[in-house]
Amino acid sequence: MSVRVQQQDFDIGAELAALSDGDTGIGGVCCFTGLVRDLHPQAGEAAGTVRALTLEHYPGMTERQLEAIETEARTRWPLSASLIIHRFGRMEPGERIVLVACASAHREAAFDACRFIMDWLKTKAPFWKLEETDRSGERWVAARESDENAAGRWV
Amino acid sequence: MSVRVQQQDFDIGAELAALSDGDTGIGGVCCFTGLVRDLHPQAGEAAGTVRALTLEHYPGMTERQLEAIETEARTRWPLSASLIIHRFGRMEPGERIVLVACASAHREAAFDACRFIMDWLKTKAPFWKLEETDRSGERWVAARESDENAAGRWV
Amino acid sequence: MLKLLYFAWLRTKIGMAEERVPLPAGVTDVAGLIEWLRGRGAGYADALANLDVVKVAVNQEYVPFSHPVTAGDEVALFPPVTGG
Amino acid sequence: MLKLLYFAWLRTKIGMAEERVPLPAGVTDVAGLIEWLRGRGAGYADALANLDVVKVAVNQEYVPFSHPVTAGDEVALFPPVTGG
Repeated sequence: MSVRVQQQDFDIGAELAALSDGDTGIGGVCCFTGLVRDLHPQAGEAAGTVRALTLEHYPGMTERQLEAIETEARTRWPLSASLIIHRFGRMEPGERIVLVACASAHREAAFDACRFIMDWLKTKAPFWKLEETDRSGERWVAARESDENAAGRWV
Repeated sequence: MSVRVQQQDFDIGAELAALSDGDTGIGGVCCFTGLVRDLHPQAGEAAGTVRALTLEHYPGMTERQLEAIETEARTRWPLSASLIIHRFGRMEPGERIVLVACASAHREAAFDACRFIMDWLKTKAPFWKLEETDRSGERWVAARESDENAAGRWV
Repeated sequence: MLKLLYFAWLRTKIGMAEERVPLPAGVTDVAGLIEWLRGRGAGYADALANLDVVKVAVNQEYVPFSHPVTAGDEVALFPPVTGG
Repeated sequence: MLKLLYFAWLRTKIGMAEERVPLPAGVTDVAGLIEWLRGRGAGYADALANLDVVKVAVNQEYVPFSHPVTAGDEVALFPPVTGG
């Protein structure tokens, strides 16, 4: 069980190996990686118009919220191991922003817990995205109703 | 879009990097890795009793089935890229058996498609597991009703 | 000729992975082929005793027992799959 | 004293990330604090004009506008989150 909030990139292969190494009761690992996209469909920007994102966060509260989300996931599903890494700072399209990985004896639990963590993280973890776009300059990304709906599914 | 059936292990980090590199329209990648467990709960074996698995498959039909499953997933969800790697041969607890990865602009599509492929693969791809256990010697693993139910959810 | 393939415990019970046989007289579908195979020996009869746990592919596609079998076909018999 | 934190566009509209202020007279909850902040200048009033898009954390936990505010609290105001 581990939460990391960091500026630097991460190595998915190494993280997943560390997550499951030595625990031969694990049957499956579900892992989600979020990447910086070069477009922001909600705002009507065409592909290629987002030059970079800057992720701002609330040091202290971010870690507490991510730990609470991970704890909730481990209450709901029988996980052998879990990991949340979320980056902050400036990133360009194609860069990794977030990694969530859940290991369990059962694939259903691994899939459900990973998706639950991503859904809750999207609506509860105090991060904010500032986009640099060709057309509009800098713009704070607005929260999406679809993320609220996805998070509400787990209540 | 890619399907590989192979004896050798795979490098998750390298595979995921190759999947998304150069496509900055990808917002998320969902990836599932199946590992050899050292126990088989259905058969009442205690932890540590499975020494190894041997995966037998039907060369030719396996690739056709995996390609058909991947094609079906890409019909149902807007995927930017997808990958299925399934190993055959003898593997010990902790070794990787299968990798499914789906990349999309949207995390919902990536999660759904990855889970769909795993569920269908479990019931349609012609692989069979032979377990070596401490208590019972060699035994062919029986199909699980829960896998049939999981696959049926997507009809 | 038919190309017959057996996998997993059907293979071990029958005692071989693959054989080639002429299309048996009177056999027109998978059900008929299985009935004919059951008469070839105890291993076949044992392997094909419970068709609830036997799946069939003709030319590498899943088919029901009512599917036709014709000369040149590749017919595979195997248990429900357990990969992943 | 109160420690006040502003994030994202609340920070840019208010023009600072953090400030320390004495607990204002008569302020007992978040709603009262926001009302008081609105009177401190155009940047504050603009940032806090639409409370539908303002979230509050007191001592790093999400709270409703009715939550009490007492001396020593860390109060953060920010827009709905957009990480992940």
